[in-house]
Amino acid sequence: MTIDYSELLHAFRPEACLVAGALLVLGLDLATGRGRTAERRARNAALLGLLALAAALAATFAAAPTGPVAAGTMLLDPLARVTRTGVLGLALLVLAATPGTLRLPHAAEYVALLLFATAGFTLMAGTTSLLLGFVALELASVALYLLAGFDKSRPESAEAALKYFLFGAVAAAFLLFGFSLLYGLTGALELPGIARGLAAQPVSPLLLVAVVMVLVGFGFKAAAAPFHLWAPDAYQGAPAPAAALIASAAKLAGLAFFLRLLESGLTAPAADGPPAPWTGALAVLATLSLVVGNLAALGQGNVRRLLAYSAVAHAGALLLGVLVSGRAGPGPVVYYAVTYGLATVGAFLVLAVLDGQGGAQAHADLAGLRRRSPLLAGVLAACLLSLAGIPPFAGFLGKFLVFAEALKAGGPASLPGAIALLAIALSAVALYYYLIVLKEALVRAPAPGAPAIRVPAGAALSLIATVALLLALGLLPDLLLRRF
Amino acid sequence: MSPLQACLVFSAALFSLGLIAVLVRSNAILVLLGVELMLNAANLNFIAFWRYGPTPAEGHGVVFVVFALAVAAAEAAVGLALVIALHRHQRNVHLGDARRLHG
Amino acid sequence: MIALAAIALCTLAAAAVALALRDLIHSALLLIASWVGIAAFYLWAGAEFVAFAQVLIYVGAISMVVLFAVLLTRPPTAPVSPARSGRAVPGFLAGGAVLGLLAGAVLSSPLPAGTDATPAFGVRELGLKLLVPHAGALLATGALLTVALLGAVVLAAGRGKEDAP
Amino acid sequence: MMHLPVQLTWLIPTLPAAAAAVIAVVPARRPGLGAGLALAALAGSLILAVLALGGALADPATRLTHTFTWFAVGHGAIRLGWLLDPLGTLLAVMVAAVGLLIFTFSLGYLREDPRAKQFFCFLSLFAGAMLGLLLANSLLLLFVCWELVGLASYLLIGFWFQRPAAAQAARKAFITTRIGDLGLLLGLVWLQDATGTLLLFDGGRGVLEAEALSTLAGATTVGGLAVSTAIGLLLFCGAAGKSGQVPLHVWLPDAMEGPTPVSALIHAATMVAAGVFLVARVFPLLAADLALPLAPVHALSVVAAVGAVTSLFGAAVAVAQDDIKRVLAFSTVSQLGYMMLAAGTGAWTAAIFHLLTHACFKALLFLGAGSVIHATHHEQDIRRLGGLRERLPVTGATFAVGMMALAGVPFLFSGFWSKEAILHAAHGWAVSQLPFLVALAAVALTAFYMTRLLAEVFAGAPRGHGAETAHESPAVMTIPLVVLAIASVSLGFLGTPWWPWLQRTLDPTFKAEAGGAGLMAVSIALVATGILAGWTRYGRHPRSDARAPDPLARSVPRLHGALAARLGCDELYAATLGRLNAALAAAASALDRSVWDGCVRFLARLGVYAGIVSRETDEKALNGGFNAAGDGLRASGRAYARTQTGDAHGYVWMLAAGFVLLALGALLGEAR
Repeated sequence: MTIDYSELLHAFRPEACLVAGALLVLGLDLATGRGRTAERRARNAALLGLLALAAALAATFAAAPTGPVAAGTMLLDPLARVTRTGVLGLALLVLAATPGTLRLPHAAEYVALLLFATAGFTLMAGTTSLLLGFVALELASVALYLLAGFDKSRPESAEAALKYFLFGAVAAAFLLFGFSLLYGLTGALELPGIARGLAAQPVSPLLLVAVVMVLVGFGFKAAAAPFHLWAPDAYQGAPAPAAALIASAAKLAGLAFFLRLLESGLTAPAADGPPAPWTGALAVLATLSLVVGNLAALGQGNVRRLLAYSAVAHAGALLLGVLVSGRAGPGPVVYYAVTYGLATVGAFLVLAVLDGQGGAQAHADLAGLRRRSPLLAGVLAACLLSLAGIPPFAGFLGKFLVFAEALKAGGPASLPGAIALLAIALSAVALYYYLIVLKEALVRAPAPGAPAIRVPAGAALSLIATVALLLALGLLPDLLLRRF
Repeated sequence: MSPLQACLVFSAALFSLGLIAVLVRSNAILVLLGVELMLNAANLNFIAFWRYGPTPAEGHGVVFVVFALAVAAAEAAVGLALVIALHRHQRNVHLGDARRLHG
Repeated sequence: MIALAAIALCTLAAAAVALALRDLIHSALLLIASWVGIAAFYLWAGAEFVAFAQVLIYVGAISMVVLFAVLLTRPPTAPVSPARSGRAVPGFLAGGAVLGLLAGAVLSSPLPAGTDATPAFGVRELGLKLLVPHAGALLATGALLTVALLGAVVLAAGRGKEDAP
Repeated sequence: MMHLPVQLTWLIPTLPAAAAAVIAVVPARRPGLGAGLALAALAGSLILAVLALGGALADPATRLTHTFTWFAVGHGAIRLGWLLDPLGTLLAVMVAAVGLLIFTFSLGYLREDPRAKQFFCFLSLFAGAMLGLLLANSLLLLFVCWELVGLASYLLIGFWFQRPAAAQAARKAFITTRIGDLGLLLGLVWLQDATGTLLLFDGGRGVLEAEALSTLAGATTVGGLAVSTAIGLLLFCGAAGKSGQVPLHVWLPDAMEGPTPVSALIHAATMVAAGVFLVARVFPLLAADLALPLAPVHALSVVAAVGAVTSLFGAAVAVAQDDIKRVLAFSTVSQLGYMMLAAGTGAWTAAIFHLLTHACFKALLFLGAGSVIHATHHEQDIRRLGGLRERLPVTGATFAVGMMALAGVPFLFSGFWSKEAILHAAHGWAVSQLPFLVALAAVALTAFYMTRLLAEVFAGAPRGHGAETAHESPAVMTIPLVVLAIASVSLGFLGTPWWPWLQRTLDPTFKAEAGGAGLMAVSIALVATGILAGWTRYGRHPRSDARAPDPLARSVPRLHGALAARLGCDELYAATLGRLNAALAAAASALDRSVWDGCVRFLARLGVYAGIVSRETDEKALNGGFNAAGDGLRASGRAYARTQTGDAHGYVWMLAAGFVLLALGALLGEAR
């Protein structure tokens, strides 16, 4: 058995760009950084990082979907391509906003970690192997734990990182244990082999335990209740760009990975057999997330925690999308995740800019944002309205697609249909808490003496691009949907 | 109880032991070690399944354990670095004291 | 089977005592014993290379890091024992429930019988596997270790003059 | 004459919407620029709408549609489209024309407001969305515009957000209408599921065409209802919310907290009529169950009943209000009920006729009220006005025209003819005479309260400082009044029984009702009675003192008190839904104390939450403001958030417990 290394390189070209870029960033900083101002070093590192991301994006675009590669550990299909493009784009937006907003030492290391995390995301997007998937997941997670704790001057950052890490590590242990059981039951590590192995045996208790352990890992990545408890603390304590990445790209990549795992690994190939063993548990997670996320968000006076709880609620909708993706294909749920990621990135980047100028935690810190910076207020409004599902922003269509598929799957009386109805009813609640934030930003007068806010050029560009993408995807969803 | 089942019960016990450590101990370093035990338990499973499984020649279990060991090492390093970072701010490593973020 | 029972008992006992002790140094030493027990299990199962790696990584590297961390974070005064909190009972309940669930599932599921003969899987086969089907994972693991090293150094390093606010 | 190609329909709504986007980024220092842009864009839309109307009138029987694929998903595609038919284009012309007049009026009304730029931005957004709603050939596109209209209305009601009442009213309007919209959305999803499309007309495959209608009417669902009835009623929920039908009317009077031009444009002439338009638009769907004699209930009967109740309720409550805008607001509620009544009795053309005339004279009345308020330094209490006839001659004269049109003074005024059409339809309705009798009562009441309003405001002597120092408003405000007054007279002649041009245009199969002279005489007599009664009580001896009690309060104090309190409708909500909520909360706290703390607390919170949601519609939410309900909601959220203790052990414990419960559930589920 041999392997064609040129094919391997072809398959992993985006990751190669990212890793090479990360090493270059570190090397360049080591070689030339001494004696330069911290700001200059940060700008250089960010520029190089942007180049690496752009190269990876170009490589992703250039690669046509070709099917299984790298000895069957990767599958380059439309899902992988769209997800890779999505995570790279989201990382690009986050990194572009970094210079001028995040004033941290060790900027080169920060950029390198961001690139490594993105490499983990792109690997997760296409892997069909438990082994590669686990390593990629850990690569992304470890880099994110570190990014969350990167602000050494604030105790909150360290605490957030430690809690995130602890929860993540326990979830990873559960996931690994689940993987070991799946391996034991089927003797295979690649998803097609696992599916074949499972088709040949009845559903055993051990398989159910393994499936639930996999769902624990998924629930952690997606911040689904009751595995969401880390999210509010991590979102609040982490530096805003890191939180943006955790909430957007990490979620998209995790969605793609677990979607593939559940759909092509843990579902019997027979089309009209009994429902897959994960259906019930996933439905429970989706329902819990919708209720808990929306209710808890209502009580929040802190913008970031509010975004975290709303993330839990959105995780419920995402899980609902996964639940019906067998029938509808991955299009709607990936569209949802991409547009949700965009809106979240926009909201967190607004907070990141504010962090550079006095901080923004409580709702009241946003008071008078419209006067202090119309751009920030406008972007925040667009992103929150998209999260709330108000047309013409893309969030509306994401909700529409997922809920419509769920209702189509069996009418309002079926399980997905009932969850969709619940989600529709709760979206009215969601609107309320988003409007509370918007009221502060758009309507309240600023605190006396609050200065105008200067938005750094990179952040401004990135914010405008985010809103433009939200609008473009909302009005022309075919840009994304026809890739499937 | 077949030997394979014995191995699996052994690993289940180790996994639960690690989990209990995570849940009960308040020193962050011991909590991390509990997580390491949980990862070790999963590795025991891989080896046991490889030993008694249908396709030992493929060596999937062994390969996975090699990677899992590397992952565990990375997690340990990062976890301990985070514990030290927390120690810098609160001068101890009690998880119960890390409650700035809540609600 | 008897060897297995002995290994399991020693490992579990060492781990349990380690996690119950108050003194962290003693805990760390006992944990090393438990990791050695796991390595013994790998030897018993015929996975020599994995046993070797386990000793190298856990006994050689991780335990050192843990010891360092313990020394670095040790409180200046004598260790104060934290008061018994209300966590113990729910913690043991949850852990016991997980154990019961896992063991119950194991005992009630049909499992492949396998053979008594120890399978042969030498270092050469392992190397081939690593290089051929799992080359991608190998590269990713390299990146992961780089990340861990880089991040751990940045985060654990004390605040130099450039970190000062 | 040149006609607008249907492919270019999108220009009509897009022009104002684009203007809104441009105005948003124009610097605030140049308010004139924003206003000019808004006016120019709407004028452009008006011209295009007139061209479109010309095309639609040239051949009313064939509908011009333009359909395009928005995006494809899975095996299907979502298609949207535009539709140019007499119904949509006629209303589009009306919206653009009335909007243009109100934009002009706003130039004067908001001259001193520093945020005028924003105002025009929101108004333009509203106009764009409203035009899109009227011209959409897809219920999905209609829904999108419908929500945007609601958003613009929210922004405009709350425009003077410094006033707490305005902010509360805005939120109340948004949430109440959203309750209705929930029904609309469910109806749309069901419709899409049942027919596979949301296009109205699609060459035989649209939801309003014979094939889909017979499918929908043929299938039955719970309780023996035809699917078409169920969907139709769900759609009607949305219409009832937007058009302020009882019991979802509570938001409309409060919406008068917005600037008066907003009240005129949105809450009198256009947006609130969107519900009536929707009913007219999907009329074939609502009427599809008429062919089923055994159906337990016909959708149209519900529409007619709701409309009848609303028209009587609004008119009765308007009698006892003291705020000039509130009188007009309840009058709007009543007139909207009237239109629904017409649509429910099958005469949707009469409903649209009344919609058009009402838009003109109600906009006129609101702008007249705005002129009064502007001239008297924001005095809205009619007891402190009075004697404005001499001081505001133009406003007074045009207001009187509007009053007579609304009251239905015979022959010359448009309201008379459209009201006649509705009465005829209700009289001819075979199912029940009740709506007809209710409508007759409302006619008399309407004449009565409008006479009262006119007499209190314009007759007698000034009774307050504002009224004493009033001066006529500038020309930019009075000219729109005059134009609207002329329209209020002339529009009526488009639909007289002898020449029902409008009805025939809208519905080529329209047949004029026979034998109306007797009925007309009855209605004229009722109008005369109403005006006479109003005049004897309020006009002949005008009150001399602002604190003097209302004549009606002297003669029938209890009735007057009940009406002034809006018939206790809001209190009723508080007593029922609010008490339910209290019971749920009590149950929740009882459960809280029990052993199953964690799990049960969650369920109980859910119960409290359900109670709070229902309470959103009630009086407590009204007076204590939506803040009270909002605070209740947020308190339950905070209670939940307290489980987020910050303790990392607790988090991991939750993970373990979640795993155990999920796994046990999966095992038990599999064993079963």
